[in-house]
Amino acid sequence: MSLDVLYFAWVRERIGLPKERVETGADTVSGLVDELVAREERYAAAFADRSALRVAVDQELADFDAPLTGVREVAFFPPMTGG
Amino acid sequence: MSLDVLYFAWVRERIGLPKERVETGADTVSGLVDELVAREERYAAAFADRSALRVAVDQELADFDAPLTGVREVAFFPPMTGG
Amino acid sequence: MAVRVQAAPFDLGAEVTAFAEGRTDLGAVVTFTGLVRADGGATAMEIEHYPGMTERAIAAIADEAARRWSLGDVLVIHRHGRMAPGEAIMMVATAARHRADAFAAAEFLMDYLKSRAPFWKKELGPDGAAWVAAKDADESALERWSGGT
Amino acid sequence: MAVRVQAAPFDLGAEVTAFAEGRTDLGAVVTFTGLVRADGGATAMEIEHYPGMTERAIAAIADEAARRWSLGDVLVIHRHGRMAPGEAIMMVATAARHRADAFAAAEFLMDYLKSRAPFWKKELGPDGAAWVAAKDADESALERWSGGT
Repeated sequence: MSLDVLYFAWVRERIGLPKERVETGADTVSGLVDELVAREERYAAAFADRSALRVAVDQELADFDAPLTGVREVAFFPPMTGG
Repeated sequence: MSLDVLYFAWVRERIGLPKERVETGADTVSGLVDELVAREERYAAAFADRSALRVAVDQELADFDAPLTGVREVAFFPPMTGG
Repeated sequence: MAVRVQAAPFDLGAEVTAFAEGRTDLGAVVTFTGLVRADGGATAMEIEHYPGMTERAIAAIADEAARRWSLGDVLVIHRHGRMAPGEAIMMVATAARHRADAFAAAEFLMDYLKSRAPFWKKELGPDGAAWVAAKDADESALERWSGGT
Repeated sequence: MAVRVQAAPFDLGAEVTAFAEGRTDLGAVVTFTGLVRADGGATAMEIEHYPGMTERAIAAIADEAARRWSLGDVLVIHRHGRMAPGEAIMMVATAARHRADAFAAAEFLMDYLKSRAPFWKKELGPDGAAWVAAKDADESALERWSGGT
């Protein structure tokens, strides 16, 4: 399956792009991260500490063990700092 | 001694005036109230339930047992309802 | 810190805009505005106050708020006289570096203004005029501040 | 209920004036405004957001506030992009019959917007640009709402 992967704030800066189309065989968000980390050092750097990251699946906050079935969009970012 | 006595809200309405100069021999606010109550029915009506009243002595909230020595102004009114 | 007691309406938008204007050390502004409700067909509100004591009592409450929290500025405006449903009765504004201080100070100011500043509300409606009774809830609201911050 | 996410500045005074205008069933309006601080000589703030998710996340937070408290109206405006010290970043406004609901809902909205709406702040200053780190205090602020109201 393929889906859109989005990056925000310093995750976007470390990976060097805001959005990409990803072909994945992963069942969960965690599995997707494992595939990305295996690609290149910049992904490994961005995902080095997963506890420092948040994830949204189809624009809803989710956990790293969320399933990817039917999902169109996954986003990774640091904890939010709005308000 | 003589002092200014002020009435607000329904206390003012029951007594029928906002302010008067009072000659008193009382030592405390309570003593002053006793003197006023003895004067006329409208004072007795206004002070019937002292627990429903608040008092200010020289423009500071006080208790009914506050002394009157050196005091220039005493005010009686119901609980405040500002804001 | 500014305290104003007045019969005239005030321009809420202008007050809020001017408050904390030009300050770059403040991150949080909280305002509270009290409005006249048309409860039970009420047609007007009349507020009596105690000239002389009123400003002093409000200033003492604002000073206490400034002692308890780290505030950049405080504004209190309270009207007296007659006003129509929908009109603003009063406002408080607090500014601070952080939102917790601004919120706590604004709530503290409101709780104390309600039952420690010398204002009395009278509602005018279809059945005549009636003094608004103080609520037990307003008195007990003060208790939460007695343990300090 | 209105939610606006925009790059343009907003007119705080005009927003506050228009909010709850003409309503005679509401006695209490609370507003919070977040301002850019010039901490450590910061010269600008840049806010990134997640278009699409942002409005949805804010609307969900506002809906939850409306479920928990009796509110007459809610407004949330949050900017993104670059802004200078002293400028307003965002505002919330809540209106209710009584002040306790308006205050609680405004604080709830702020606590959730801080750490559940997809915004990220970057401070630009004399030493370059730095992402603002989330505070543990912001996360723990959410806990006070978990026991219901």
